[in-house]
Amino acid sequence: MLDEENAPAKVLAQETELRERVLAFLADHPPAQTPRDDFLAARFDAGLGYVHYPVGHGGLGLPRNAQPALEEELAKAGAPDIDVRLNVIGLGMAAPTIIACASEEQKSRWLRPLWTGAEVWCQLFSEPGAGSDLASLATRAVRDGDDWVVTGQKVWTSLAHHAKRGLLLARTDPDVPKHAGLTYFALDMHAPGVEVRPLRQLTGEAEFNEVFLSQVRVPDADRIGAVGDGWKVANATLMNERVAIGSSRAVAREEGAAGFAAAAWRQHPERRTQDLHQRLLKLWAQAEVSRLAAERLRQQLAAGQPGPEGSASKLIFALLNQELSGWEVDFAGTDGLRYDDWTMRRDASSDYARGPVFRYLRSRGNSIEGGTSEILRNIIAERVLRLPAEPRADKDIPWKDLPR
Amino acid sequence: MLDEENAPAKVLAQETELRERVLAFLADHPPAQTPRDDFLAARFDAGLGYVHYPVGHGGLGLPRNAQPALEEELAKAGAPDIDVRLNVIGLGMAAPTIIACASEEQKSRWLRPLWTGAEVWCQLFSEPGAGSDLASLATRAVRDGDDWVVTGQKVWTSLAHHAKRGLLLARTDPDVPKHAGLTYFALDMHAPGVEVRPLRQLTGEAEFNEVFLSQVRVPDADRIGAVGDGWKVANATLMNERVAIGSSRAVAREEGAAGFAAAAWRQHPERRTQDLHQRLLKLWAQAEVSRLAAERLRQQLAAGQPGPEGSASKLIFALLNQELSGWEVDFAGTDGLRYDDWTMRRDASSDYARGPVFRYLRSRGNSIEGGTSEILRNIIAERVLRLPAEPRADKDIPWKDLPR
Amino acid sequence: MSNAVSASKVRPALDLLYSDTEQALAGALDDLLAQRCAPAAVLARTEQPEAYDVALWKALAAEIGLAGLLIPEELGGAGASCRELAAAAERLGAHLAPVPYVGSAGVATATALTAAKTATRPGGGQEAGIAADLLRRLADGTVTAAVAVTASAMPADTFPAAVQLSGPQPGDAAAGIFRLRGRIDSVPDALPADVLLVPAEGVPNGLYLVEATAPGLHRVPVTSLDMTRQLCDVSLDGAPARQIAVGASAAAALDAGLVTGAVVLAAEQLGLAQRCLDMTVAYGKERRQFARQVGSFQAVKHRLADLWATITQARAASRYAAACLASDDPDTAVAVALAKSACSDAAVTAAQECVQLHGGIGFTWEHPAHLYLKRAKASSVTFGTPGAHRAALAGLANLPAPA
Amino acid sequence: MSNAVSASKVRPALDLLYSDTEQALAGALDDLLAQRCAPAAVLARTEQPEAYDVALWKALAAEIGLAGLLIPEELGGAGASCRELAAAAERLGAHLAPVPYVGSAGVATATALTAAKTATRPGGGQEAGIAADLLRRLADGTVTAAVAVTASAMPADTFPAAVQLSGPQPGDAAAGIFRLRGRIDSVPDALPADVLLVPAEGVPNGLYLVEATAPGLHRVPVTSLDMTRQLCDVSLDGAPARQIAVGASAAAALDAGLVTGAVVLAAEQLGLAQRCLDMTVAYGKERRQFARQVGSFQAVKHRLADLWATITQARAASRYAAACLASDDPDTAVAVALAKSACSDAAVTAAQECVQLHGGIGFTWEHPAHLYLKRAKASSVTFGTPGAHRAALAGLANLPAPA
Repeated sequence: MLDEENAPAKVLAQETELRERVLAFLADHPPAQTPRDDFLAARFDAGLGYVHYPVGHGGLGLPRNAQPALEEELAKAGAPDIDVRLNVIGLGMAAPTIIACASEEQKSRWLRPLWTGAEVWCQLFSEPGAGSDLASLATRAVRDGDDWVVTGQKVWTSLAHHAKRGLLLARTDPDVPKHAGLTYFALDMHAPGVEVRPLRQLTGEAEFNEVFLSQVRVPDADRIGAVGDGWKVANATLMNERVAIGSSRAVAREEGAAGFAAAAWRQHPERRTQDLHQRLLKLWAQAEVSRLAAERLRQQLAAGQPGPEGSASKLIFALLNQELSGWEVDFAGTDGLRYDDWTMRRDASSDYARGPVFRYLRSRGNSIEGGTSEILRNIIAERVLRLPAEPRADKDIPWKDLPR
Repeated sequence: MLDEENAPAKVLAQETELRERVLAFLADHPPAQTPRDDFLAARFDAGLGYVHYPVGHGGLGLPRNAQPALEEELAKAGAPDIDVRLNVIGLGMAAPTIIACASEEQKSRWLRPLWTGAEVWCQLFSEPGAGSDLASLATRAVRDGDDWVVTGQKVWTSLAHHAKRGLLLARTDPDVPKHAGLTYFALDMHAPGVEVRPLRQLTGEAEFNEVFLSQVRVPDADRIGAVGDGWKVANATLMNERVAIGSSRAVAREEGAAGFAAAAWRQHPERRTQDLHQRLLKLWAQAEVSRLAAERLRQQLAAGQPGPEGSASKLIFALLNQELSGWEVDFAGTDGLRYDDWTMRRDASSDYARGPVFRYLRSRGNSIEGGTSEILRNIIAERVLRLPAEPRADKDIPWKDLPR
Repeated sequence: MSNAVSASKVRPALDLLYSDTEQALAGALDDLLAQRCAPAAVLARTEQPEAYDVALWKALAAEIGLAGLLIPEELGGAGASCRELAAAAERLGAHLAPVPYVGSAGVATATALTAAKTATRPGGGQEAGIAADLLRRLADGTVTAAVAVTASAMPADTFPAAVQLSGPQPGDAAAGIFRLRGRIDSVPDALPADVLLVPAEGVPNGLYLVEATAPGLHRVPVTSLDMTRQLCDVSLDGAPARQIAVGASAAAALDAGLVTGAVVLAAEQLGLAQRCLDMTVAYGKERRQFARQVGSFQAVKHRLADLWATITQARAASRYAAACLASDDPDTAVAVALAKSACSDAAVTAAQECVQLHGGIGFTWEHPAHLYLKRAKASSVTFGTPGAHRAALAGLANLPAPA
Repeated sequence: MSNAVSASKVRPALDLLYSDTEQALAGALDDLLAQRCAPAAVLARTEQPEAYDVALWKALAAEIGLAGLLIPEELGGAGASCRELAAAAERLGAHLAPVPYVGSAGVATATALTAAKTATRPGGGQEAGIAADLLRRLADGTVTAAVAVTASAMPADTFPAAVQLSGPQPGDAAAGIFRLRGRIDSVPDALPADVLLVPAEGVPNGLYLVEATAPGLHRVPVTSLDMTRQLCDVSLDGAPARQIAVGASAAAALDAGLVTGAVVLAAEQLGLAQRCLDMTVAYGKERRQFARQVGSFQAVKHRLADLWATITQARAASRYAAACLASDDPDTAVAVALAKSACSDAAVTAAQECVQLHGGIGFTWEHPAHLYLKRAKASSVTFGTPGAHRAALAGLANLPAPA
């Protein structure tokens, strides 16, 4: 986002023009008379999907912060909207990657059904042997005519059982160092050889999946970026994950984990002790400060000053969720020893209202998923503080020769 | 210490014999009629200094735990005793090193004046450029006829200004890897070229010294161990430091830092708050548990089961001293903002009764001196838990080629 | 007020090491549990109807004599002390054995032992006889017992008021039968018990023995955080009961049970913590990322070193509490507070680190790390949280709360 | 009781960034302080008789206008707000400038400003006139002031009772002179002050202006933990004084001073924390052990990453408190508690890590690390410890203490 684009006068003119364009669109497609799917498709085609998408692919090439004006006009008119939760990975990670790295033809094929929700996307990066060290992954893609033949195993794949497409990172050249031998694909999740199995977690439910790939044929036309450029494309995906976290909406006091704890405290005077009170005051203060830090980060992004503070947010978010829910279990006393249901569930993803025990258990994952807290600390130390990297032995060795 | 030696019957017989020997000695050297220095010298010569010292060098080659019986008889007779505090490094580190690694001739020269207190010893290991990485030290010793010529700078030397002898570790061969090129000497602190300067610390006082060595001639007769064996001898010294910590006497509840905090709490009801109360309860409990852990370690050593728990003790000792004294400053409120005196003092070593501010400041050193807490954690991880060492680049390179 | 310190200055130190007997007991347990209590089997059982492994418990009771450790030899027990009880608990904790050891061999046995002692007092004969009879049946492993208190109960709590005496039925008085009515939620180790010891409010308060088969007694299993120590809700609807202690003697018996429970649980937590550390260290040597063993990364090493130091400290506290209890030391109350708080904290930290440092796999159902986490967190609340035990030190160590 | 939360849900967010003006101010300060306030000079001054650098303070007041930031333009000040005041405090904290900024431009100025506002109320004319006159003299830097409260005083404390009115001398009433008697220990920034504002108990309580040269006023320097902000003990023995506020208005003026003091000090702590981190990072890149930069060791890196995250959070709290105070926001009390507790904790942690990670050299007198440690620890107690500020949240955030 250039400073120029944000000059106040120019922004105002942009917004006025945008609102006019929405009103014209609404006149042509009255929400009450237009079926939801048709309305959304038309909205996309009119460049009124996400205005920061490119012209011709659902957007107008405007800055991100033009979107609220559009949403406001649509809401006023009672227009249907997309269900962001249904396709979080598609909208949050796949679309930015496609926009940044895919061909025009691919953009045309993928962005419209992605945005409307017709095609759900998932992400096939992590493997049992490649977690923090993602670039060491072992899923192989071997060229065969116009196709690639893919074999391997992926883990921690949310939404895989609903997805039509998967962002796949696979090894196409084991003879070069690990970062250099990777290629990026958009996998058809319905292709033969793709098997999705629920991956049960310690809460009892299966929020994620394992995906087994056995000789799956992927057309070369579904490759994103050049052969061997997979690591670069994957970094675009991961960077967008972080921006998405940072730029989300403002959060109110006690909206998160601190709210559950404070509510419990207020509801149960009979359970209060000085020990629990002191711990709560400390955690409440930390949570509120953390909320202010997130708000400050949001203001930085809005002002075009993106900073590295998002890494601190994720680190502290995990810690606070864990501490607060641990406190909640202690505060609940005997009730904190009871759970609702251990039986395996699907699609019960992260219902934090399930009670303190669920929150305590689920929050253990917050410091693992999406980059462990250990990896985040490495990133902060090396990219923010510019501390020297540790000596590394795996940078210049062919992947196939690395010790496992 | 062999199990056999500790068989109950044998131990009892030993003790009886020892007591008889002491009584005979006391009959020959009535404490009331014998000057202190003469008495101590005679006691040493009779093998009744430290009974675990070798026969002919102040001891009887008995196990360490035979000593209390001897002390008891001497105390009953009102005999003078040595002042351990005066020569802690001599008795705690130099003597065990001399016994383990020095020649018979050297033992005869050094142990008697060391034990009686006539000659104070100090330790010349650390350098400004070699703290945690002691083996990288740069003080050079160059052979010249029957002497070595030593030049360099040592730091953190307690008692240097009182000492007659210094345990000196110096580099005799820069062309081999760092651990291999070191040699160990007993330096005459009164030799020309030895300059001792006070090293002032953040408490204002100078408990330690810097020692500058300029072309100091050390006779080869004062070398301990073979040329190039300095690292091995130094490890014997450091190991004894740890045993000395572990095997010290039993400590009573609240004898240490927790006692100052608890006393303050009891004396000042008007300063009490719930925050400070909760913190105190937690710290008091930790301190008491830590005391029990030290007692358990003492019992292990007494039972001939030395364990690695001493490292945990030092780590937690530092942490607790720091936390408790930090608590004390907070509890003291406005009084915690006042100090007694910043002027530079000598020989005021660690008078912990000087108040909370002194304790707070001095305790910062507890996690640095005698091995930093970071180095201790490395030692625990690698030697106790047997976790793999980090990749190291400095093991096989000649010292002179190491990056600095 | 007298200074809490001075007394301890002159007292001889208690033995904090493991005796040969304790080490032999631990070794025998480890052998048996390695065979009969593998992590996969423990995990599988959590989804079976029987959460407790009653067969294993019978084997431990019969083959190793765990059930009767505290019981005097004249009543058929091993005549051991809380030291051996704690040493065995460490092993059971390390293996997460789903057996009612803490509740039966610890809490219920200590309660019955104290109740039995009232036989020496005037008027206490009948109750003590019932208690002694129970102890004989506990010692030979034919009977498993539990005290019906809610899991968060702790030493020095006020006597529970959840159960009351209800109206007698014809013939009760002659038969020495009392009737109980009430409800106690979240009782640990009561599900596999043959006999419940129920504290009931009355004038005076009393402690009552209820057979598991008694009419009017209902136990409903609870979906529990700790899947390897399932709680149940106990309700009594005029259930017939026999009195085993009354008044001060009932209170003392219950308190003895809870003190023993806290100490045994602390030892179990210690064993669990050590096992979590061992698992994590082993994984750190095996798992590679960035072409290195993850256990070679210094940040991981330092955290594990800190954890080891924490466990080393907790071990001393656990041993001290067991030794105090074994010798009826006047410092027992302080020792219990120190042990339960230190061991609970160590276990929770160790289990959380175990999950975290296993990365993704530690978050899955199939890996046993979560079983340790759930046991650790639940046990830290059971018989008093660390905070509650430290609060007790305010009085015990003369560190009074702000006015 | 109303839920403390709902109000904040609808409120527009305050600006938490640094404005261009604030950045320019910070830049100018950094330039000047780099020249006139090098660590070696700050250290050397701690052993000189004059602990405060009065010449530097005059330069900051005259050249940069720091003394009058809060004072309206019509009284000769800059007409800025607590935002700019806080931004400047960060730089002064980073350089450990030994100047009475917090006490004079912060506490005393905010106190006088609030007192001056009573001019609009009936009967407040004369006192307000004195306050306004003081503000004019503060604004142009000719006068430095301090409020005579003990360092640990904090917002919402009860009105101090250390000083009382004493018997008048002949002619006092006509001249509007009051007499004060009493003693206040450990007052920050009072040593270089030309004027003291003294809260005195009475019926009603009042706030009084005492010239530093007044007979009967004595200031005795205190050997202070914080060597770069020396405290003094103030005693008054019938010293002549002029009343600048009484009753509720005196209480409000004093509270405004302490609120501002806590916020400015929090910002100073933030600047100090960031500087300690920067120094430690720089040392980690420079110092080698084991043939590696010590900053390449992962355990060191992770600790510094955690510290950076802590400071990042504290920065948001500091900015929020300054913004609240600048806009007289109803959430100010919560914001002050958050900022002072978060920034104090961050500063103490940062300074302790700075000493530790510098190893031996960080423990010496010659290295400036200890100056930061002493300032950090002393400031964390000044105007309320983190614990005391968090305790205030119990009421402010509807998290009531146990009954």
